[in-house]
Amino acid sequence: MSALPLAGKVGLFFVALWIFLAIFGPALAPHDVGAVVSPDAFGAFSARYPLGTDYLGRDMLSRILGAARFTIGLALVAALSASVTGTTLALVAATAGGWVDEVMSRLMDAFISIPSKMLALVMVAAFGSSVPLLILTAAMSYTPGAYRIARSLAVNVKTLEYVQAARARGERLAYIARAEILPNMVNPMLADFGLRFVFVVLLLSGMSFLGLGVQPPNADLGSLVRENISGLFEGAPAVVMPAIAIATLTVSVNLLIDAISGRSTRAVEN
Amino acid sequence: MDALVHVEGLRVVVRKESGGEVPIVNDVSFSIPKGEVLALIGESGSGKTTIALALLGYARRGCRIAAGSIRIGDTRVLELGPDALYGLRGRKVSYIAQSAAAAFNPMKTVMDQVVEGAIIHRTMPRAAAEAKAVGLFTALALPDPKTIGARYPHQVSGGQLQRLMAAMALITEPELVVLDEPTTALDVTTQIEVLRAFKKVVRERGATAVYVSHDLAVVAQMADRILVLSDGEMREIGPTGDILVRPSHPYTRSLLAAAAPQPRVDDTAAQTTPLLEIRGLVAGYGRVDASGMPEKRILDGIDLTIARGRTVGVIGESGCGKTTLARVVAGLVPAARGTVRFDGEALPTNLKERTREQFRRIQIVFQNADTVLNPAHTIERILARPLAFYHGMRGEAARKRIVELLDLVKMPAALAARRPAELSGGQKQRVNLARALAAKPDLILCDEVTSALDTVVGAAVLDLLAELRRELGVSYMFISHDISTVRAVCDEVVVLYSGCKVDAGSRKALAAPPFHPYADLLISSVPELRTGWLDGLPPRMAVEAPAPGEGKPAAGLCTFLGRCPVRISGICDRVAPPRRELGGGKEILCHHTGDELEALQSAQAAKATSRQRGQSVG
Amino acid sequence: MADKALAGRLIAQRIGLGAVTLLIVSAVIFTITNLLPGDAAQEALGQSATPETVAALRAQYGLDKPGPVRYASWLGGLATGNLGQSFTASMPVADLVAVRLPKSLLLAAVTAAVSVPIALAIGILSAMWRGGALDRALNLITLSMVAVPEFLVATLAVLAFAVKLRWFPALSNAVDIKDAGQFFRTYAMPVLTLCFVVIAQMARMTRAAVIDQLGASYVEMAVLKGAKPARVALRHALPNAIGPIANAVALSLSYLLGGVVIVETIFNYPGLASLMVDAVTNRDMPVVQACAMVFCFAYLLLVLVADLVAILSNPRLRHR
Amino acid sequence: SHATKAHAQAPRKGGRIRAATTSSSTADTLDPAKGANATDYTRHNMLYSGLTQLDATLAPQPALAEEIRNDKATTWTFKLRKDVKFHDGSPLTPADVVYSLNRHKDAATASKVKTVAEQFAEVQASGPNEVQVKLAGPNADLPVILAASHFLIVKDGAKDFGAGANGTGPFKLKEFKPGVRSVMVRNDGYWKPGRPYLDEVELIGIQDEPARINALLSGDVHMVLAVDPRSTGRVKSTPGYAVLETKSGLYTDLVMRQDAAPTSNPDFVLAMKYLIDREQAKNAVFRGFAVVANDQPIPPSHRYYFAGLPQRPYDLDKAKFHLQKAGVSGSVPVFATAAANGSIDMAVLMQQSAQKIGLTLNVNRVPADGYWSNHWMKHPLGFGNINPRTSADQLFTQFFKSDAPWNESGWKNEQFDQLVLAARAESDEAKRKKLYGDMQVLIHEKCGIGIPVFISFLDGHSTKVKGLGSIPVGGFMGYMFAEHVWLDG
Ligand SMILES: Nc1ncnc2c1ncn2[C@@H]1O[C@H](COP(=O)(O)OP(=O)(O)OP(=O)(O)O)[C@@H](O)[C@H]1O
Ligand SMILES: Nc1ncnc2c1ncn2[C@@H]1O[C@H](COP(=O)(O)OP(=O)(O)OP(=O)(O)O)[C@@H](O)[C@H]1O
Ligand SMILES: [Mg+2]
Ligand SMILES: [Mg+2]
Repeated sequence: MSALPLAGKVGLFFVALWIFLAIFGPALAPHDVGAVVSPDAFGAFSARYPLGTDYLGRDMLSRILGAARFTIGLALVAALSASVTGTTLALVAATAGGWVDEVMSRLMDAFISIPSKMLALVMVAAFGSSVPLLILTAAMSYTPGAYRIARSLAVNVKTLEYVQAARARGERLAYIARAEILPNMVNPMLADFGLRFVFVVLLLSGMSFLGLGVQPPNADLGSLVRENISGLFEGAPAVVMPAIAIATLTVSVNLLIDAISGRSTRAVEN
Repeated sequence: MDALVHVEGLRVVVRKESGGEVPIVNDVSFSIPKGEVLALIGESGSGKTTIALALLGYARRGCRIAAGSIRIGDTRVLELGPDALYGLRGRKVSYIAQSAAAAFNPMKTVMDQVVEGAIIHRTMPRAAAEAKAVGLFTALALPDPKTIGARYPHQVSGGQLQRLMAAMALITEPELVVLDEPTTALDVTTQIEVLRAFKKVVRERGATAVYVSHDLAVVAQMADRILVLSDGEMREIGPTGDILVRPSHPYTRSLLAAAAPQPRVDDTAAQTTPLLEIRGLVAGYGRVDASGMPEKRILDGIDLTIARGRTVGVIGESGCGKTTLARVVAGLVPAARGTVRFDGEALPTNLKERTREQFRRIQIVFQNADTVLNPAHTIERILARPLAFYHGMRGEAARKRIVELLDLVKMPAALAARRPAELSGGQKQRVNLARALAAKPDLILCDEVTSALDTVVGAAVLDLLAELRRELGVSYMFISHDISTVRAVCDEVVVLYSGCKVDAGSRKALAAPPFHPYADLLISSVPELRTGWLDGLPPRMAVEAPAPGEGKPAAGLCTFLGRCPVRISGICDRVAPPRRELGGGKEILCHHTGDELEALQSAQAAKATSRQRGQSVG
Repeated sequence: MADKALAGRLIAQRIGLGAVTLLIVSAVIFTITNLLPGDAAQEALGQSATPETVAALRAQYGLDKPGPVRYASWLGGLATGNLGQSFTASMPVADLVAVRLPKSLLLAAVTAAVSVPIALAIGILSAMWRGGALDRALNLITLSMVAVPEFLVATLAVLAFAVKLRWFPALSNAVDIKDAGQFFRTYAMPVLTLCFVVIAQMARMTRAAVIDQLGASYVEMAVLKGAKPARVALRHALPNAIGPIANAVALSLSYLLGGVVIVETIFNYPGLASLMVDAVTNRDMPVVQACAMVFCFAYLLLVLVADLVAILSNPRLRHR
Repeated sequence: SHATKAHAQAPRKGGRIRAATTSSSTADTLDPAKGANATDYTRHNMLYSGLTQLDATLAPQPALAEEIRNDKATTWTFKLRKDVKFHDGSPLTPADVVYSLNRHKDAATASKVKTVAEQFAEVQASGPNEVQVKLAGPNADLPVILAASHFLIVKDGAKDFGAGANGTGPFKLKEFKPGVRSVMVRNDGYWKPGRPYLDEVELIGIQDEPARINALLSGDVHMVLAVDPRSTGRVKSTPGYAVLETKSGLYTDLVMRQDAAPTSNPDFVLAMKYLIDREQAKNAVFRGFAVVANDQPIPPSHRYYFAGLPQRPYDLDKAKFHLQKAGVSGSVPVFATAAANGSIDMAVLMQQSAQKIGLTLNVNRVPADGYWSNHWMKHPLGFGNINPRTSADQLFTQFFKSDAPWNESGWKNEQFDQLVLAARAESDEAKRKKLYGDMQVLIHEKCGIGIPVFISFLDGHSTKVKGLGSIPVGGFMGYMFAEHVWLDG
């Protein structure tokens, strides 16, 4: 880690900070997330309410601390599963080739064209609203994108001669995919994961808005911004703070990823 | 003194992962008078390319020019700022890279890239530059010089690319030209033409040049003076003649000693039970039609047998199908027709049906070492895999074995931790070989194993192969375009020309006529280790290899027809050539009888030798 | 010409596959929508629904028939180019789409015209100076741009440019646009918002693709010819990176048709995305189907174009 | 006789205004019978006129019917105004009225008021310009009921409303793009002399509240519906803009099904009712733009409001007592949705109070999408949202009577049913008021409905818009602003 560039260090710091907050946040929260503690909505920064109060007069600090856990937990799992599933399927498609590839690619194309709102609604309708479901839906709506990118990478790598060498050695497809192809596409996929993470974080609020996932009084960071949006005009911390929270979280995650993959690419280059 | 190039105490280092720096070129000093050609020779990995690049004030990623001074004319290269460097590169000094194929941008026409230097440095308007380029093309004996510029790199043969690169380097009339192994990747017949062309332009333009190579014979033709390197250190420097005749440094002597390869075959070990039997093989690439014939047919009716413990050489120019043949045996390319039998039983031509044992027993050493090693893996991991895969060898045992393997191919164990990109071309090639050896195979398909290596290491590798053969009875298919090596290691030799077996016979048969006309061309193209050999050669008629994609003659006819110096019009271009048995297991595919050919070829040989005697006096 | 033939083959093949994909999509959408609780009749009557009124309305919409039958008849209609009749808006689906589609396309086109060049510029610049200060700055900027929720960007933009400065209208219904100036004022903010969303991905992909090429040895050769970084990047690396870049662009742009609900609602822009969302809410299945088809088609088209660009830009593939 | 307080300066003719409601989708319709939301009501009131019209006190005023007679509140005769012309120039005839009233009974019309129309036993022309309506039973409120926008009068035989609208209203249809906008121009032949004042009205829907406010404050629109209480400060503080509060009978209520555990237990119901902190709901959720309610649906502003009913307090001890009496413990799910204005916040507030007496309320936020068909009245504990009904009778008949189609809590009470019928037949105001009072008490005490507050309608408008007032049916002057307002120069 010492070799991390500055940007990477900054990223690492914030990521660590957020993970810490996600774990211990609720314990540190001065108030209950649902408790209306102040008569006035959109209270400004104050000694009693460091991050002001929200549209109902609830303590913003406590709400953000509560939201961090959901946002990070959900987005991380969802984005990860999207990228992992996408990559795995892509590897299968690329290595197997032929009709397997065809069928999978067509299905993914079809998948991309299904409106995520509809997906979400069906999910809620079919299985009721729950956190695992939220993750599943988010993951499902981002898997095809990951798949497409991963597949194009994999197909390129597959044609390279060291893969031929592995085949001539009699290696199984599984090994070729895992050991020969994957390592040479992991960096771009990491970068892609970074962006997906951002998108999922933002998607969550939309989903909760539809009534899928995090249930009141809890909320994810995006929903905090959304539910307090009318405080924007008086520049209420209730809107600004969660927005900043999202920014620091997502940006730092990407900085960290860039730094890490940057390091390994440099290692490969020279 | 009036030397054009002055290099003092040059030192280049590479940064380690761990942080420290190690020198790859150390305290190198030399100077080149105007109009002279200095050759850098030395084993692979000795720092030749590094020095060459340093002359342009350039160091590869991860490398750094740590100390020393380089003066070209009155420019102090290492003291130039970025902008000044842009001005220097391609203007004062220009570079001809080791592999032309990789050095051309696949997306742009050849002409664009040839004149680019002139455009960048505004030495002349584009139109003028193009005119000049066409002039250079002619001077470099390129086919249809007027139009070749409009082609894309992939539409031009390797040898032609190499010459186009020369044109690219000369377009700005630089004071110094740096040629980095410009012919290593070429086969002899093409190499000759390229060397001729280079020599001609260098002479006419009185250019000053640095010629990097590990092939003494080639250097002997090109250089006025030679600088011998090993491990990034200067060993000696002197006029070509002296170095070749009375080398002072032991390393140089070893180089020379290895230059003319000794025979490494003792027929005692030879058995005759066939290990690999190929019959009537037809194979190729692209879509297969209803009858199972590939769109792009490469190999046509190949018969070939490799007996246990024997080595069969496959020679032929670039693109004739050598690698394809190996790939068929390895199962990477399906056979459209014919059979491949291994150790008595038929070998499934598609990978899925082969047993792991079959995989283990047949190993292929791929040609392009730099693309065949996974850039993401360390050397250790690359070598560990076959050990684990075939022999279930892991942990300490595996690590010990890996060190052994590296040692076998004359590489320091320290390199095990590096990734392929951190190795020189030759080093990669040896890792590539070591990986095959790890499997303890019965048959090794060696595709140009030594062509990227210098004579010393090359010789060492050949010894290794011979040793394995002696002790373990390993058999080889030895693919190469370097006949001298093939002569040295093979019991039998097969000559391919555009996918057809045109000549086959024992090693001895390859020593004296009669040959198939193409084989003859090949053999007489091998550079000899003495100055002036190149100039002594009789000027040949159209020996130009057709660029990829250019039409073969009608099916059935002799494929060599277009280039054959002894073709009989009326027969060769009408009737398919017969396959003639000439006794002693020798066979050729030609209309000429053995005697006719013998007559023709011995006469010609006589002429050549006499002329050269007359020349190389004094 | 070899490339024409090649492109032709590809297109033909893709059209076939595209048809299949569209079929899959329609089937999936149809089944999904049948899973959705409630139907057009219930939604239309809302709070005031009673069993009999619902039943009557169902009969009227033909929802009383079993699913497969409806799907079959829908397909039949599609075959004859008839998208069917909207339940809620008592008019042909084709008409509804005809009103919205051009608007959506226009918005997408304008956004693309603005965002793609910017993204490419950013990507190439940061690739040229990779690891440098500029690279880091651009990276940070693009990241922060995606990191802000879309609706926040939009609302802020309106607040600043419409309410405070009064430069642009807060709404972009894009009805009766007369002159260029008005056109600009109408599209400025929606396009701005969308750029925030799409630029980052394209820029990063471009950067990656170009850097990938900068490692190639012909690039080293160009450097040794004395080419300056700009020339190296633009004349040598970029042409070789076109393929992947085109794909990234295609992916991002495909978002501009279906994914812009938020922008359409906040700016009151009458596009397809919001049409579809409404349709889902009202369970107006013919409309949902039609929109899904359009989006899928657009997506496939973009991908096809991307692949064509990749092929035609590459001489190796062009003349075999 | 008008709804408008601000009648000081003389109205000015001419001008075009743009008004934004909360929604606009392909479901937008020109058929009054199908009217589903504020946007439809507003549009319909511009294009059509009804037999009657409501004033600020929700008292019915004659409109197309210039004279209304009734016999025991069962047989009603409407004398039609003469020389009223439809937009296409054809005169208004009894046939049009008969058709307009009868079509609601036909299921194919998919009328929102089918259930109300069921009571029209017979509708027929009883003279050159007279229409007679015979009711299945007495109903003194018929004139009020007929003022609802669904009962607006359309042309005889009108079926296809996709093509256009032919009404007798103050404005003619110029452009109608579902989900985009509708534009109406002044109908010079309007039967009210001098009305309307405006030349043209453009009606659009903006879902997103902040966007709506921004549109107003950036001058894009002159009026917006449904201002979020939290945005009022911002609007008021911007010079040239004002907020108009309309106190109304709109309420979001806690529905406790009487046919499911645990909500069927009267003590649990009481516990819940005591658990509602109405003041907090009023202040925190609605920022004061609401009136504390008392678990019965008649708002204080209504003429039948029974003031004598003691206010139920927020009383945790009583709540706890009843909860224990009901023997309910552990956790109970409560369903809330964005579709029911404020329900999610109220649910969260109740959750907080419940914690204090050791009851866990699990708030389930469910999609607004499809709420009414999939969740409303389908869970033991959930929320509903009831728009103001013009007549108390209608309200009780549709939502509280045992056989009410939308008896939210599934509450069955004989005494109440009889009271409803009695009141309906009673034409003596005083007696009637008494009967309605008794019903309010019954609901307050026994019904499975908790009504925390009555929510005010909040309109935002440019101060250039004059003549605005309140008609507590809804915002935008009960969706009838168009014929009342004018633009100040
Ligand atoms: N980028 C790099 N990073 C680290 N080490 C390098 C790098 N490039 C080359 N080397 C090392 O520097 C040494 C000299 O490399 P160089 O390419 O100059 O050898 P060479 O004489 O050109 O060999 P060859 O004949 O195989 O081309 C080799 O040992 C190689 O491993
Ligand atoms: N994957 C492929 N698809 C299509 N054509 C190919 C492929 N690989 C090789 N070829 C063509 O097949 C012919 C023979 O190729 P091959 O590599 O066997 O030649 P070679 O004898 O090994 O030449 P070299 O000495 O340069 O390695 C060449 O013309 C080449 O262009
Ligand atoms: Mg080299
Ligand atoms: Mg080869």
